Parts: sequence; C-alpha cells; structure tokens
Amino acid sequence: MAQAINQALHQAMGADDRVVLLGEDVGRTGGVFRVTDGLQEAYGEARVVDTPVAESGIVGAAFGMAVAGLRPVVEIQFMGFTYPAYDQIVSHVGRIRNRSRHRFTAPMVIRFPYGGGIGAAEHHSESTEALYAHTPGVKVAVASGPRVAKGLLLAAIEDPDPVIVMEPIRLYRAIREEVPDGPTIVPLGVAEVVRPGSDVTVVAYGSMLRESLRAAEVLEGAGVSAEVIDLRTVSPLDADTVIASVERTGRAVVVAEGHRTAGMTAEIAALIGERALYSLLAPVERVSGLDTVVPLKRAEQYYVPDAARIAAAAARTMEA
Amino acid sequence: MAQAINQALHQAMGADDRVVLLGEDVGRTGGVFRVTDGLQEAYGEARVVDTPVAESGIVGAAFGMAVAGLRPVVEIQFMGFTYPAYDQIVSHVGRIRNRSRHRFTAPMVIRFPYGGGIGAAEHHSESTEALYAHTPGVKVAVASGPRVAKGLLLAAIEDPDPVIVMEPIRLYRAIREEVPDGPTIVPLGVAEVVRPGSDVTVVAYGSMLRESLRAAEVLEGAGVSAEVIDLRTVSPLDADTVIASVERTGRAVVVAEGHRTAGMTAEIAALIGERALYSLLAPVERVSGLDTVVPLKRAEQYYVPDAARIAAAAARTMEA
Amino acid sequence: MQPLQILHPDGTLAAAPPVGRDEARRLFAAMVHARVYDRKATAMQKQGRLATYAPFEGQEAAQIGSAAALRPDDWMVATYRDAAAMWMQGYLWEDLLLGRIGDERGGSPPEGVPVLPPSITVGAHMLHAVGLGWAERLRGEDRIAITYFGDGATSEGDFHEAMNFAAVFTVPVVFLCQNNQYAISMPVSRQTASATIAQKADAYGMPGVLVDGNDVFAVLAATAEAVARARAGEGPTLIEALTYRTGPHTTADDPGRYRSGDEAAAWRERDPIDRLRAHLRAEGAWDEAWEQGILDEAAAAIEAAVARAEALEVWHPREIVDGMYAEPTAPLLRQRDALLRDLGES
Amino acid sequence: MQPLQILHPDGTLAAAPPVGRDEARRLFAAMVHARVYDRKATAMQKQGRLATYAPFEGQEAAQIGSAAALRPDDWMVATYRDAAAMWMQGYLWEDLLLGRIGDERGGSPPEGVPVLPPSITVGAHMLHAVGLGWAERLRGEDRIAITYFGDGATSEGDFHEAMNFAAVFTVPVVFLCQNNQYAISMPVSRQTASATIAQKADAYGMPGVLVDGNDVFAVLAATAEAVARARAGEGPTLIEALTYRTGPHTTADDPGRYRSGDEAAAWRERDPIDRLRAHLRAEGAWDEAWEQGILDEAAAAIEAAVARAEALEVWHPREIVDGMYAEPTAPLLRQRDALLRDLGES
Ligand SMILES: Cc1ncc(C[n+]2csc(CCOP(=O)(O)OP(=O)(O)O)c2C)c(N)n1
Ligand SMILES: Cc1ncc(C[n+]2csc(CCOP(=O)(O)OP(=O)(O)O)c2C)c(N)n1
Ligand SMILES: [Mg+2]
Ligand SMILES: [Mg+2]
Repeated sequence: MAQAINQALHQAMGADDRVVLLGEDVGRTGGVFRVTDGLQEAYGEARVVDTPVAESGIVGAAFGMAVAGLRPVVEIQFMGFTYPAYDQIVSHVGRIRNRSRHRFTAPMVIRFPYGGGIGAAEHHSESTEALYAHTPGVKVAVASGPRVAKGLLLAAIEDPDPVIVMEPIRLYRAIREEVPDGPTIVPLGVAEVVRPGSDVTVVAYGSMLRESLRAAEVLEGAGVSAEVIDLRTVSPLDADTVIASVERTGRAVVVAEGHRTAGMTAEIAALIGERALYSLLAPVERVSGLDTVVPLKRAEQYYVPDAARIAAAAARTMEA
Repeated sequence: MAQAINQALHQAMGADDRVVLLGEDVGRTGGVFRVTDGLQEAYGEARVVDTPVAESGIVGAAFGMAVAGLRPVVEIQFMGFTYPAYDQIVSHVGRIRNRSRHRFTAPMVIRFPYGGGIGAAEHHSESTEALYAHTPGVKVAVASGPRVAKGLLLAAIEDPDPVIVMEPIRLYRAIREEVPDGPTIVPLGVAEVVRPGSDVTVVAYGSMLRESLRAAEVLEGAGVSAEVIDLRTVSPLDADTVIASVERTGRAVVVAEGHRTAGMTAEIAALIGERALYSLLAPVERVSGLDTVVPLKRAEQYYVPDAARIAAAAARTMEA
Repeated sequence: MQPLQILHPDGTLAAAPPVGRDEARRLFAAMVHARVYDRKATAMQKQGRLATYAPFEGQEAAQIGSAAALRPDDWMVATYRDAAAMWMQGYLWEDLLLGRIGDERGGSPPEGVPVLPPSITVGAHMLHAVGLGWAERLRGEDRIAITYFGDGATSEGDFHEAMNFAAVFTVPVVFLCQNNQYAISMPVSRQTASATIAQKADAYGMPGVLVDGNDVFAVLAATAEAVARARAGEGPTLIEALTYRTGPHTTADDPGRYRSGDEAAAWRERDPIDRLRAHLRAEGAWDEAWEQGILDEAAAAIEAAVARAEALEVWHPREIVDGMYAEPTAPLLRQRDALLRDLGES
Repeated sequence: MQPLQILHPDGTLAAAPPVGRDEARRLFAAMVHARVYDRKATAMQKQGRLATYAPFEGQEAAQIGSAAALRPDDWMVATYRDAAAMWMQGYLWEDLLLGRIGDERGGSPPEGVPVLPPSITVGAHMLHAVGLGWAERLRGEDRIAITYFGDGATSEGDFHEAMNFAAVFTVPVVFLCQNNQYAISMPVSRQTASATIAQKADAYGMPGVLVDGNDVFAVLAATAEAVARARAGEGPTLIEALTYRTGPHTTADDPGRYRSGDEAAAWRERDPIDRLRAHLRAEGAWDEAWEQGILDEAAAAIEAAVARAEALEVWHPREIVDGMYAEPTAPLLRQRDALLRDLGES
C-alpha cells in the first residue's frame, strides 16, 4: 500500500506543480514508512519540505499555502500526533470557506498512518476518525488497501475542500493488490459494496475491511451470506448504500477499531435505526475498540477487533 | 447559575487547600462571566492564578500540579478555546493513570462555558462534548442549571480522575433556582428523570434540558406524556436509566446541540437501538445541531435546537 | 532596548520622517477616519446593533502606519481589533460591520482584497500568514504577508511555531505585535517575564524591532524596512509596537477592574492622532477646517457602510449548509431538508 | 556563546571539576552501567524481544551528569531516550524494559520514585514538569523538577508555553535540552534558525546555559547551579547540552540516509565515557580491572532486570479496563464483559 500511495503522490506532483508536500522526515528519509520515498529527489526541497517538529505549525502553514492557491499535502507522522494540530483543523482548516462565504478556501490534504496491529508504542495506534468526522468542513477518507488508498488520495488532492486521508499502518506492507498505473480516482462520499451477500450487512472501512472480509468467509462456511461494505469515506458518510443493503439483509454489524462511545459505530448504528428500523430483524451489532487507551503490544489484540469478533457479532444477529 | 458555580468553588477552596484555580482572567476580573468573582480576594494570587493566554500551557501545567497532589480547577474561557489543549487532554490528562497503572493520577477539573444562544462571535458557541466523550480517561459532565452545576462541579473536584465540566453560556444569568447552601454532590455517571412521563422519552442534557422541558409542556397540551431525562454526565453515560425509560415508553427523542455526525445523539440512539430495539414503536428521533459551523448571531436560531423542534420530533414518534 | 521614535509625543521630530508632507497628511486622514469608525461601532454596540465589539482607539498609528508600508497585493492576516489595518488594505467597513452584526458575509471582502477575515482565536492565524508568504515565495512572486497580533498572543504555542517556521524557511512575513499592554485584564508583565517582546525574535534567529507604536512615522519606517527585507528574500522580522488601547477590551469589559485611571490618562497624552496633528500644525500642514472635512467625509462614508450592512437581509435558512463545502454533502442536504421541514418551509 | 567545558576531549582539565575523585568514579561507573543497558536493549530489540527502542549511546554524560545534580525527591519528566537519567533518579531498568516490551506496567516505577513514565509525545511533557515544580512551590516544599527533551522538541508550541509559564511564575524547574544534533533525520540547523538553543532562554527572561554535553563535569556543574537557583526560589533555567546520538533514532531508523560517517566518527572522538576514563586514568583513579568489574556487575544487574521483566505474565484480558479510572465505569464494565464473552472467557 505504501507504494500505491507513493505512486499517487508522484502522479499528483508531476501533473500539478501547485502540489507540495510537508511533514516531519518526509524528504530526506522518505518518511517513517517510506511513503514519500524518492519524492524530494524528484521534485526538490522546495516542494517536498522537511519541517521542524511542530504539527500545529505544519498544518497552520499548509493552510496558509492552500489559501494562497497551492495544494499542500501534509503528512503527520502518526495519527496520535495530529492532536497538537487539532485547533488548526477544527478552527481554521474546516472553517475558512464558511467564514468567508467561499471567498477563501483551503484545498489541502492531511494524511497520516492510523490504527493498531503492529504493537507500536503508545500514541502510535490511534483510530479517532470519529473526532474528525465530527469536525465540520473537512472530509475524512480511510484507505482499506492499495487501490483505494491511491484513488482516495488522488480524489482528495483534487477536491476543492480539505480532506483528511487515513492510512492503516498495518496495511502499508501487508497488502499486495493490482493497482491501475494511471491516475485513478475513488470518489469521496461513495461507499463500495465489496462483497455482496444477503443475510447480514457488515459495514467497515480502513483496517477493518480486511477483517470483515475474513469474517465473511468464516460466515460463508457457516452458511451465512454476509454483504461487506467499505465506507471509504466516513465524512461525508454514504448512508444510502448502507441503508439499501440493510433493507435487503435486515441485519447489520458495524465495525471500527476506534473507541466505542460516540465513535463511528454509533453514527452508523444510529443511521440504520433512523432509516431502516422497520427492516431490522435484530439489533445492530457494534464491533469496536474499547473506551480505553489502545493497549501496548502485549495486550493490543484484546482491543483491536478481528475477524472472529466480527463473525461472532454477525452470528448473534442471525440468532436474534 | 454563575453564582451557584461560584459558591461551589468557594466551598471547595475553603474546605481543601489543595484546590487551586487557573485560567485566563479568572483572578483580577473574576472571569468573563464573573464565575470566579471574589475568589482571588479570598484565597490569594497563589491559589487563583491569572495565566498567560495559552490553553495547552494551562492544562499541561495543571496536569503536572494534579500529579503532584494538588486539585487544580482550570477554566478555559470558551469551549472553542479548549482545542489548543486537546493534545494535553487526550494524550496525557486522560492517560496518566493507565500509562502508570495507577501509580500517577491527575485528579483535576477543566471547566468552561459552551453552546449557543447568545449570538456570540465565532468559536464562542461550540458544543463538541462528543469529542471529549470519545476521549478515554476523562469524564464529561454537563450542567443543566444552578443546582446541577454546583453538584456536578463539587463531585468533579472530589473525583479521583480528571473531569470536564461544561456550563451552558446561556444559562449563566438566565436561570434562577433554589440551590442548597451546603456542599451538595450530584454523582457523576447518574442520569436524572426530571419529569416522568409515559408516551415518549426525551433524553437531553445541559442547555437542551430546559428546551426539552418546555417541549414536554407543549406536548402535554397535545395530550402526549413526555418523560424527560437529564443525562448530567455524557461520559460515563448512564444508559441504564435511558433504556429503562424507553422500555416503558417505546419512543425516544435524543437531543443535543452539538454537531450531528458522531455526536452524542448518535451514541444515545445507538444504545437504544442496541438494548431496547424490541421496545421501540418508532425510530429514535435525533434532534441536534447541524454538521456546520455554528452560525453567527443572525442565523444562529436555525442551528440550535429549541422546544418546537423537540416537540415536533416527539410528535413524529407518536405518529409512527 | 529603546523604542524607535521619530515623532516625540509633543509632535516635534526626533529624526527625519519617512514620508513627505502629503503622505503625512494622508496618514493623518486615515487615522482620523479609522477613529470615526471605531467610535461609531462602539456606539452601535451600545445600541444593540452590533454583537460585541473590540475597539482599537489609541492604536491607530500602529495599524495605519504599518499598513501604509504595504503594497496593495500583500497578504494581511489580522485580528478582531485590527479593523483599521484591514481597511487600509482594502477590506470594507461594511464587511467589518457585518461580521460584528453576526453575519458570515462579513468574512468575504471584495474579490482581490488579500485580507483574511479577522481572526477571533488568539494565536493560530500567525501561521496562516507564514503559509501565505511561503506560497508566494514558492511561486516566485514577491508578495509578502503581514500578520497582526497582540501581546497576549505571544504566549500561545502557535506564535512560537509561526516564528520558527518563518525563520527556518526564510518566509517573507512581517510579525506586527501591537503590545497594547493588556490581554483582557492581564498586563503584559504577567504575560511574559522578558523585558520586551521584540527580543523574542532572537530565539528564532530573526531581527526584532521595538518601536513607539503611537508614532505613526516610526511604525511606518520600521514596517517599511521589514517589508523590504521580506520582499528581498531576506526573511521575517518581528516588530513590537508599544501602544495602548484607550477603551475596554471589548464592549463587554470593564477596564476599571484591572487598570488605573492614571495609567490611562498618561497614555492619552501620547495619543497618536494628537501627536501627528501637533507635528502637522507646526509644519503648517493642518487646519481645523481640513480636519473637520475629514471627519465629515468619514462620517458620511461610515454611515453609508452601516446602511449597506444593515440593509442586508438575513440569509434564508435554506442557505445554512451552503458555506461548508464547494457543494453541500449528502448528510448536509438531509439536515437542511429536516430543518426546513421543522421550520415549515420545505 | 562558547559551551561550558571542564574536561577537554582528551581528558585534560579546562577548569576544576565540580566533584572529587570518588564521585567522579561513581559518575564513570554509572555511565558505563547505562551503556551496558543501552547495548543490551538494542540487542534485545534486534532479537525481537522489545518493540522499538531509542538508544542513547553517546548521551551518557548529558543524562548521568545532570541527574547527578538532583536530590532523590526531585521530580523528573523525561523522554523515550532518557533511560539513563531516569535510572539515576530511581526508575528501574526492568520497568524501562517492560515499557519497551509493550507492557503498561513499565509505566509504574516503584512507589516514591518521583519520575514519570517516559514521554513518547514530543513536547507536551515539559509542561508537566512545570506543573510539578509549581505545585511544590505552592506547598512550600523545596523539591524541584527537571525535564529532559531534545533539539526537535524545542519546535513544539508546548516548549514555548512551558518556558513562558515557568518564567512568569518563577517555577523551580530545570529545562535540560540534549541537543544531539538530530530529530530523526532533521539536523538542528533545519529545526531552528537560531545559532543555539540556549539563547532561546532570553525570550522568556530566563538564563540559558550552553554546555559541552559530553563533558560530564560541565553538565553536572551547570545543572547543579540551575538546581540551586530553582531550589532557592529564583526560577527556571534552560540548559543546552551539546551531544550526539551515536546510533540510530530508533531501531527502526537508518542514519546512513541522512548523516555522514565522518560526522559520526568525529563525534565518537568526543565520547563521554572515553573522556572521563582518560581523566581518571591520568589521575590514577582508573584501571582496567575496575572497569571490568563495573561491566560485569552491570551485565548481571541488567540480565536480572531482563529476566524479571520477561517473566511477568501478560495481564488477563479482564484487566483491560482497569487502568482508565479509579473504578471502571459502567460502559467499560459492559465492554469488558462483551470482550470476555467474545474470547469465550466470561
Ligand atoms: C485561543 C484563544 N484563547 C482565548 C481567547 C479569548 N481571548 C480573546 S482576546 C484575548 C486577549 C488577547 O490579548 P492580546 O493578544 O494582547 O490582544 P488584544 O486583545 O490586547 O488586542 C483572549 C484571551 C481567544 N479568543 N482565543
Ligand atoms: C508530538 C509528536 N510529534 C512527532 C513525534 C514523532 N517523533 C518521535 S521522536 C521525534 C524527533 C524528536 O527529536 P528530538 O526532540 O531532537 O529528540 P531525540 O529523538 O533526538 O532524542 C519525532 C518527530 C512524536 N513522538 N510526538
Ligand atoms: Mg493586548
Ligand atoms: Mg535530537
């Protein structure tokens, strides 16, 4: 997946010289996960900028660049280090268009690795996309694999509004997939039915898509046909695709590795209850992380949802 | 309500000299809303500290004080200015206990005015409690009037863990209510059935409680008996009280003035769907703010939910 | 550090002024004009026609003098208290008023005016100026950026990050701090333990300049130099303009709670308009009729601006979701429809 | 600014050392001991027994010298790279290892050890030290706080806010910056445009001291003075200790991508342990057997620590919610029950 993202950045920078990259260690070393490898050599230090260690500074300065007409793509080293920039994002990046009634805009991308699964140090396994989905004026895309990662990132760079693009850490090196060579777009705000099914709808995104597909296979073995949806963007959220599916299946499991309370599983479950209540044959099952800090390596597996927990939740909806 | 909070602070500071206040303009002027009026005179500049304009600094330093055994009570001038401190809250205040497996703790309070209704400038009408409810390790209480404000604040100061206490701006001067003179506690994590009813459950808190009670009166006029619950804390959320009520009424309206997506109405609606699905006679109605910036004065009324919208939502549940 | 001074408080010259007589008169007219606006806005707030308002009386020289050093296409990112500077750079009084009335359209200056809507949060906006200036440099343009902020804002982490980025990347930006001695109730001595704000520049390897902020010539000279440096690719400068807000922090504030009448009176002696008037009079470049003419013109212009701002109808609730994205998203459209239904407008 | 130096790189003295011979030997032993730990941890990471590890080789003098200036009850707030300093102040090797193994219990030093778990986020923790020191002052205690951070951390807004609060409120805190020349791949020259980090102190009205960070005597002397100032109620000090990390940023990093072998070799000539050894030898206070004894003792102690850390069983999933609050909340208890049900353990 890292390679697909790298390719997208190459294509975007090659095609449009308004695109500039900023981040900690993105240039000389090509980033902690080598996602920006080779870009500084190709496009120079002026366009691929190694910044001081200051996340608010990176986002705030990139915001100014975007207002001035550039297309900055910011890398924050890990999701846990986006928080010092939260004020810039919520108070300015997401607001300048409304504040100026379209006179000024901030077409920029903020991308970062997120989520658990590699036993990283504290702060390196965050999955708090709900926070950004709750933040007006930004869009939030979550990559679930190389093809989607590339397509979402290119869509984000083209978008006239600020877009956050989240990349599951554990997929950087884990997933191989055919990715179209050319510049492909995955539209923002459109979910994808990745695996059709008829008994239960599994709504997932990002790192949880693969687990959900694995769960679907397990379920198939047990005679349960699961439809798996990749949301691809959590804001705006494509409720129509989810609702249409649940209206057919009558059952739903919603999956996200972030914390539970006021997380994305809450929103999706609430939407289903709102718009498909009379189709529901069983309560919507939420499979999520806990309302705890993500545990360190030795106990992380108790926190991050996996295929087994998703399959078990689906099975419960079948029993109800 | 400002007076009740002031009284609580007086009592806490008088009873326990570990309690110190920090914030912008809290001392000499007694704060923008005069909530801390007279406290610096009473307890001195060392315990009622006018700080530089630096929210991360205030929270981060107070956190250190709490770890050292003091009981800091921080005021952030408006909720919109808590964001520069968000990293301190999510990465440290809410985590030190878990990070050190109880060796170090941060018993501290972060209180601030929130919400709309007075036509304030941008950033002065935020209601993003969902963000803090989604943040592990902190508790989040929301005052709905003088008595509850006092009781929650005193409970928060006594709590062994960090507590955020939110105070609706528009109630500072608007509500008069008998408040017990002595130090009364409103326990954290316990909702209150403020008005019993049998047809529909209205779940609210903070600024929306009064609107919900008004809606209940309107509904009563229309022959609908609404039960109104004041959550009082949104984290931890007292789901049992909500579920018990919905199991009786079969209908629910959940109200919050914050943004809709992944907001508190999502969590409460999801909980009801999860635990009371078979009792539901109608979809849960969510009455919330929009996924927009809170509009400025001239259009604010379109954003902030009011009694009419709550009553209309309840009526819809009756029709279903 | 001694503040740069060109005009003594009594209007006599300490050094040669940076501009000729006509330009000096133009500066005087602008300061008077701005003060008329400020007093009008304060009065309107008292009448309930504006929400809160943050008056800048006393700070006219700092704002007008610095803005006068700019080219019309230079970027400006300023605060709620910097209406005079913003107006100098092309923002309209009526748009400034609209914001204070509580209407988002006040955030939209005429197309081509390179001034962002006033920053309400303290601190964050300085980074925006850094980004704006940086973008121009990357494009090979010689537009620069200026950002205005107060003494209180220097305590925010974003001030530090902005200064550091600007210096590390040699960004063409001017940091113009109006040290008006207070951040709401907090005197600058409790904001920082350093003797001056200007000296903070050294921490970033950037020049820092202290100027008498009530001396329009000194402010103009210092800013012009900083602008020239920036435009020449030599990077940022921090300017500390020592000044005083004569009025309250905002119309909701009572300065009597935290500062003495003596202090305010002493600063009134250093009023920037009086000072320039004394100089112009001594030069034979001022007479009462001329000033009255400015006042009348300003009053008329501002009345017209008020009328235009107040005439604007509140937008229809249908428009509530229109500002968030280039196109409203599906969830927003649903929310709008629900709102219109609730309002009986669908 | 010339860095304070007491020991020349060749081990000769530039000035009188701040400690006698026994204490110098104790410092040497501690540095050697710490290096044994560092190499062991690096090796364990390569064997997959630790998650990532951030080696401190080359920085022993900066950490041991500064920590030696503390009283055992002084607070310490340090980073992922400061194991040597933390150990000097009472944190156990086994707890440091546990954290790296990926076990929260590593964040819990023995009761009474006034050292917070290592900070993984860059910047935020300096404010915690300010709060700790401030609290002691409010209580009338003379405990002080010290905080360790790198050159990169000085770019974060929280560095600025911490320095400013400490100076404004005369907090007894020592800011100990180990300028090891890099923040991951970024050289300090791209982190800040100021010539030194020490000079940043002036922006806060605080003394700033530059010391040769590979000179354990200089570091100790400078820190002792700063600690004395703090303890006497005279407020904070910023110390910049010039040093170098000999190894990679963490075990996941390849320094060959961003720095030259020559540079690393030049710094190796300034190795803090070699330098002190040369001095001790010249004084007749060192012999090979003695050093071998230290090495053996350290190896044994650290093997024992490793064994204890690795012997600790993973906690039961039941305990997953136990760390968040004094008592788990109702939602957490429900989540725990659901987890145990899913694990078939309920
Ligand atoms: C981030 C943030 N924190 C707090 C506030 C509240 N506030 C508004 S103005 C102000 C004081 C600012 O002082 P200064 O920077 O000196 O500017 P002045 O008002 O004196 O022009 C404060 C604390 C804010 N607007 N934004
Ligand atoms: C807030 C935050 N941003 C980014 C990171 C990622 N990161 C870890 S260490 C580091 C470099 C820190 O450099 P420095 O302060 O010089 O300390 P050193 O590692 O050299 O000891 C970075 C950027 C982080 N841990 N926290
Ligand atoms: Mg000020
Ligand atoms: Mg470093």
